[in-house]
Amino acid sequence: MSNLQNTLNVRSKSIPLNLDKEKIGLIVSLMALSILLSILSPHFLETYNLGNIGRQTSINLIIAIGMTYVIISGGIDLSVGSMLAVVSVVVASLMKNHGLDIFTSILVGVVIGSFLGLINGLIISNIKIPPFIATLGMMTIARGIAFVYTDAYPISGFSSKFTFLGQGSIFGIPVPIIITIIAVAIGIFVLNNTIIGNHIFGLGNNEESARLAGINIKKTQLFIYTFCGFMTAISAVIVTSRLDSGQPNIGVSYELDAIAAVVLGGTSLSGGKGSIFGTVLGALIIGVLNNGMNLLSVSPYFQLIVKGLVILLAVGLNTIRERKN
Amino acid sequence: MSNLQNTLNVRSKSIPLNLDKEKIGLIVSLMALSILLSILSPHFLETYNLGNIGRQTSINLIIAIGMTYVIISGGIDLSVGSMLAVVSVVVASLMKNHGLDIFTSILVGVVIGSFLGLINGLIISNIKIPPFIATLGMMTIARGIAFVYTDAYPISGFSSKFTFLGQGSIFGIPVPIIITIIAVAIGIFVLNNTIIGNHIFGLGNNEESARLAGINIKKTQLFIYTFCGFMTAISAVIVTSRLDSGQPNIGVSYELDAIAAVVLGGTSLSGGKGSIFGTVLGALIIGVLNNGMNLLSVSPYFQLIVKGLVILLAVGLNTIRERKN
Amino acid sequence: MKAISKTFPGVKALQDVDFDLLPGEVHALLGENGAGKSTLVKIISGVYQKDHGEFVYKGKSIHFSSPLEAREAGISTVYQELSLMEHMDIGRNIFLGREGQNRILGILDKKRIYKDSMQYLKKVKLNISPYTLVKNLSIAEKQLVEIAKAISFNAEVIIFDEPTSSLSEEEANNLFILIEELKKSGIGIIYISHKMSEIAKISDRITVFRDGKKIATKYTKEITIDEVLKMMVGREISLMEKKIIENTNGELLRVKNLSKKDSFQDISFYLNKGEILGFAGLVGAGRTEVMRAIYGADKLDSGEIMIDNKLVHIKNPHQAIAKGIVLVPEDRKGQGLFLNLGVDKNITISSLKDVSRFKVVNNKKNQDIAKKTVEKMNVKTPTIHQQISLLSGGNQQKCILGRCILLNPKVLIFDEPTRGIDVGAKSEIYKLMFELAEQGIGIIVVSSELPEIMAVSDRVVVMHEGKITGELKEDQINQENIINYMVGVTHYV
Amino acid sequence: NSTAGKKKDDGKITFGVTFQTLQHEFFVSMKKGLEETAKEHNVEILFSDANFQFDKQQSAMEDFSSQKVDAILTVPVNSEGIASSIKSAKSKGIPVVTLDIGSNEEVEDLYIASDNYLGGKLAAEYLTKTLGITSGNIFIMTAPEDLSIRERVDGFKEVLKDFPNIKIATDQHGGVSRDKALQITENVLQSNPKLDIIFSSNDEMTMGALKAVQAAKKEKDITIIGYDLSQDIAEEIKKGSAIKAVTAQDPYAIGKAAIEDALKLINKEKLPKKIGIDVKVVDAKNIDEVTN
Ligand SMILES: Nc1ncnc2c1ncn2[C@@H]1O[C@H](COP(=O)(O)OP(=O)(O)OP(=O)(O)O)[C@@H](O)[C@H]1O
Ligand SMILES: Nc1ncnc2c1ncn2[C@@H]1O[C@H](COP(=O)(O)OP(=O)(O)OP(=O)(O)O)[C@@H](O)[C@H]1O
Ligand SMILES: [Mg+2]
Ligand SMILES: [Mg+2]
Repeated sequence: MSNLQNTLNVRSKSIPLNLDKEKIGLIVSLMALSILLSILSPHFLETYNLGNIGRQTSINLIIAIGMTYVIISGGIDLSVGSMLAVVSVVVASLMKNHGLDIFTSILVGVVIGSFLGLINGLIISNIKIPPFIATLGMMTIARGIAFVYTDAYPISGFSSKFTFLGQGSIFGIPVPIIITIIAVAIGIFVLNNTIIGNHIFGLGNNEESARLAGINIKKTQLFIYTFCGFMTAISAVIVTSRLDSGQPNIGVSYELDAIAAVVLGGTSLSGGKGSIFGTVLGALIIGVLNNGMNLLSVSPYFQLIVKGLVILLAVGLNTIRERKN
Repeated sequence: MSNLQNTLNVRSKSIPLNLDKEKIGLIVSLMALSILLSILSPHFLETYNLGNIGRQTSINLIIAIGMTYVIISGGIDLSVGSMLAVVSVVVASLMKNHGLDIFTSILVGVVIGSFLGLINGLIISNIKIPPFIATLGMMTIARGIAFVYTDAYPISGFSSKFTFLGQGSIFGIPVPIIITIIAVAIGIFVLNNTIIGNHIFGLGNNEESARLAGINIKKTQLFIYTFCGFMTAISAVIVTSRLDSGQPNIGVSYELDAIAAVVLGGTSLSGGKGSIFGTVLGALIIGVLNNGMNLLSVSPYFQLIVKGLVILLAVGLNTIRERKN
Repeated sequence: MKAISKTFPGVKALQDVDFDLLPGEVHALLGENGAGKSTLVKIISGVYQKDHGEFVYKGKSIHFSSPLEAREAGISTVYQELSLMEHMDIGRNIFLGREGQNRILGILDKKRIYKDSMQYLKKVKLNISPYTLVKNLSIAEKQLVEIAKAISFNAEVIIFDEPTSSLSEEEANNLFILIEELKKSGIGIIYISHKMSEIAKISDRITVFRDGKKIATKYTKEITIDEVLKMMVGREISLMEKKIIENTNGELLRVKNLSKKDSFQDISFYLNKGEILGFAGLVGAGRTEVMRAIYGADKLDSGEIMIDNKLVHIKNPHQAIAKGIVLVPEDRKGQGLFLNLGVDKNITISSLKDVSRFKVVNNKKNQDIAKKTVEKMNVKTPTIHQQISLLSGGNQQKCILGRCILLNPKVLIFDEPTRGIDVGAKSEIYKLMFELAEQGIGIIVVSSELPEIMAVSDRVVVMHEGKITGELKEDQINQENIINYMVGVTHYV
Repeated sequence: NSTAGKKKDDGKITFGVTFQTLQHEFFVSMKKGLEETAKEHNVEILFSDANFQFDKQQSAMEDFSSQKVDAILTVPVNSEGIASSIKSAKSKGIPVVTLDIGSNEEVEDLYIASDNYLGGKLAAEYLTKTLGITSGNIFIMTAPEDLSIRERVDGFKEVLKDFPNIKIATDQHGGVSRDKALQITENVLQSNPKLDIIFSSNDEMTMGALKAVQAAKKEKDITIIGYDLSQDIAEEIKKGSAIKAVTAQDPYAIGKAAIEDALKLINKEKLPKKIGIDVKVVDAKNIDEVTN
């Protein structure tokens, strides 16, 4: 390889955005979709609607960041929706029924979300139950906890300071979008610039080689699932604030949306490779698609069909392209 | 004559009663659970209640038979619940709106179920989309189809001949139980006594070895997913008959129950080993647990927690035991 | 190391082996496949634990319970099998697991990682950006990355287990220069290779293994290659003589101009009935890929395959089997076995059709066939239902052979048929090959063991870097000729 | 004060209750009505949550039959599938009462519910008559797979027929839950900038719609009429938010009536086949008296 190539190589690859063919494909799809929608609906490109897309995507995207870590490591987390519900009702009840201040309530909620994730990690790394089953168990249990805790009543009506997190704007940018940008930045940074991030990739590539290389597998798994719980908790705070209500039945099937975003973004379900940037694109495609279909008043039942086809199409094209190389 | 031999053979050896330690563990759990429940509730052991357990378990178990094939082959099928809904509304509409006779309607329904499964198989074997994503797509699409087809209205009220399938009894044995027994027998026979059954195990053990051993991977995968669709369709007919109604929103999260039964029964999610007999035990444990919690009037929210814990406990004990060997 | 022993299920990999290494020395390990070289090395590097014996390191008796411990004690290893993370870049691979655990917040020092990696890559003369993903590298490049990784530990002992098996001559020479440098800085080196010329060039001492036992340790200068070879092979390869088949009854298989990009080009050869055709070549010469392509396991770019003088098109192994071609794959575990299944199912899975009616298997007949095969192949197993993963390698290999023979092949291709198999089993497998040849089956044997090739072949084709460099018959078949072709020298025949 | 039902050997009367869901405030209130009234009458209740799964409900009813409960009270997952379960329970001699949603074959012994169609009409009449809004663009948020919701929407649209100046801008599935409704309303507001009215057919969707309207700062421009009262909605009506009125059912009253009438039923008292529980429109004027 020539020197020039070397330098180019170094330059292009050191940026985490790593614009490989796959990502370019996704960006093109996203743009094509957007152009189509802006032709079909005059409202699509309005600033306010872009804010809508951002707000609506943020909840899925923040969860999907944690899910990206999980999937890169070769695992899966089905429990995010239920964990989200637990955090939602706990934060709501602390503020509303126990009179705690906003900050402490959120803090406790985030700690609880991370703790539930930690338990996932413990079950997976210590008892060695496969992630699918471990988090399936947690999915059921956490949902039960959310209902038992609230006796199925939503807990609503918070101070405007709290609802600002989900509904407010700073310099015209909706707060959920700002939080999402921070979460994405953290997600990218930790995955690409820290030791643990490096170990997550190693673990997902080959658990046995990772062990030979001296990586602490247990610690890494604990981190991954705790992080996923943490991100889910952040998302839960935003949902709770947006709805102005802590809801025990929120989050059902959120895991599927998150997984879809991650996989659309080019992260392989068999682990070892993937990127947060891809997940951002994946979540945006899903978000734009949902928004667009609402704008166009597509029947909700038909929306299901379109959504399924888009997932198959995107992943299918990707698979075919990969096989050709 | 060789037929006779075959039959004898089936009886003597290949019957799954291959009672390894794992199965014995499951049988003991099932019995312990039953004894506990019969002490706690005087109604548990009554014939009628046993019939209830059978009827209630049948729907999950029949799907779980197909799911066992899928999981042994190293795959997963998330779309069973949605496929069930499509078959349910198609059968209902053929009888009710198009005036077809029962037999033809059921036949068409079963063909459609198998066809949806075949599509899963085609996507997985030809486009090589991982089963999780392929069937996730199908899950969304088929649900959409069920809603679009019926415009979300349930279709109800069939002839008593049809409802006999789900509600009737022959010699005091509920018809769904009889159908389930036949399905289990077929499931065991095909898996243990046919070429394709052997190939399924081979595929699940090592796809590359299987290919080099001359196994037609594509054909095998097509069979597996079609078979899963077929079993789901049978289950759909029973549900439709039991409810006397074709319902577009039935079957949500059935895939999780089926997977739980299969995994509880000792079939490994990583493929290559497992048995229908284990799945029967797994489904029965779930069925007995649900029935028992109803009888004991455990709070519905708390039931979720118990169910999650039981899954974790059963799989966890298994994993720990396996690691010790 | 004193009196080291190690037993695996069915194999005595090492028996009472003594071994020592001095600082600044290159100590070569020699021996046939399965002699126990890698096992010894893996005990030293903490991957395996010894059964018996004593391990003294820097004057102290020591025991490593993990590779990590060995590495921290200053022993670094290039394993025979590559262990890189395919989807990660070179720099991250080199520093995986020791990115600098003490840094605050655990932030990666990327600058250091890539700068240092660049340095190590330079040392192995690999001029590639450390940001390149490993999956985009060729096998040789991957091997060089493994070597760069091994030297990056600043170890006192470095072990190379067949580091040049997939390197070109130039790349190998670079490695030798590097080894010379390491030696000068006082590092002790254990070097395993099957290539005599290398050993003669770089080693100070040689230890020869045979069947898990140490034969001798000698100074390289005081011994000739011929003497070493004698020690390695040792025993007379007293195999049953193959009966010469009078008339080989004409041609069975002919391939013309087979090519596959980046793997092999213009491969043409033929195979007669009852003939055993050896395929020799260095590891990576492309023999396996040729055979896989003929078998339909990989796609061909161009070329023709003829069976019984008829052109055939084979798209997958299923069709190959139907046409009478059967392959015994080289990677037993990865491509041959069904580890969770029993001996019986492993044997019969390809030929269930023969005992089936309407796709329903007559399980009794099937068991009988499995039982007969087990007897015929002399597989040592308690019952035919025994899970195959519990059998020794040789017995596993016999099961796969049994499976292939049940398919009644016309052409049987063995790829490394005796890899990791003990001596007794080896000669049984040779015996079987001869029997099959006598029945008129055409056999191709791909092997990296020269003695094996020489012992069984009627004719030998030699490959080098994806091309056929020569063909040897009858009395032309000798070590010198084969080695010459193997390294790419083309002679007049 | 009534010991009328005493007849079993153990002296305790047991009812089995199956809900289509207990993950919804409306039914939780109904459950409260059932529990508190049952306590008064010394009746034991076994609860089951079908979580919208038809066969789960069927299983629960079968299990109640096994336990020989004195009556089964059920909120059907929907009116179509329930008939076979009711027939099967009745064949074992157990009376069945349906709550909120009836069986389409009318096989139950007693049906206690509020009239959804009427409720929809009342909501529309409040909009057009009380508020006097007779023109504008309306977004109707529905969920057609749910029969009672469909009846509400049908009733509402029936009244709108007389007001051609009220144009249905869009008629969309609200996703049933608050978060989905919020998202959908945000998008609908986007594609219909001149929206004036929203009719939402259940309480959670009403709250979701409100949050979207608030976020879009259109609280002054849009009138929301909802169906079903919840604590959250009561707060909003009191506050004078965009939710001007909702048709309120009284789930607690349904629960209370269910226990009382079921006791009458097993004592073989004569009862009509259907008992209607009042629905009424609740707005800022009468909200305090309703919630107390
Ligand atoms: N993990 C294992 N389990 C069982 N048997 C093993 C294992 N590893 C090695 N063996 C066996 O031990 C013997 C010695 O193997 P080893 O890998 O040390 O040979 P080697 O001299 O390195 O051969 P090669 O030249 O092929 O690398 C062989 O018979 C092999 O099959
Ligand atoms: N897994 C792989 N990935 C990429 N390249 C490979 C791989 N395996 C082999 N190759 C390359 O393909 C070429 C031929 O390898 P092949 O395995 O066919 O050689 P061989 O002569 O059979 O050697 P061996 O003794 O290792 O079987 C070599 O250049 C090698 O580097
Ligand atoms: Mg070796
Ligand atoms: Mg090879």
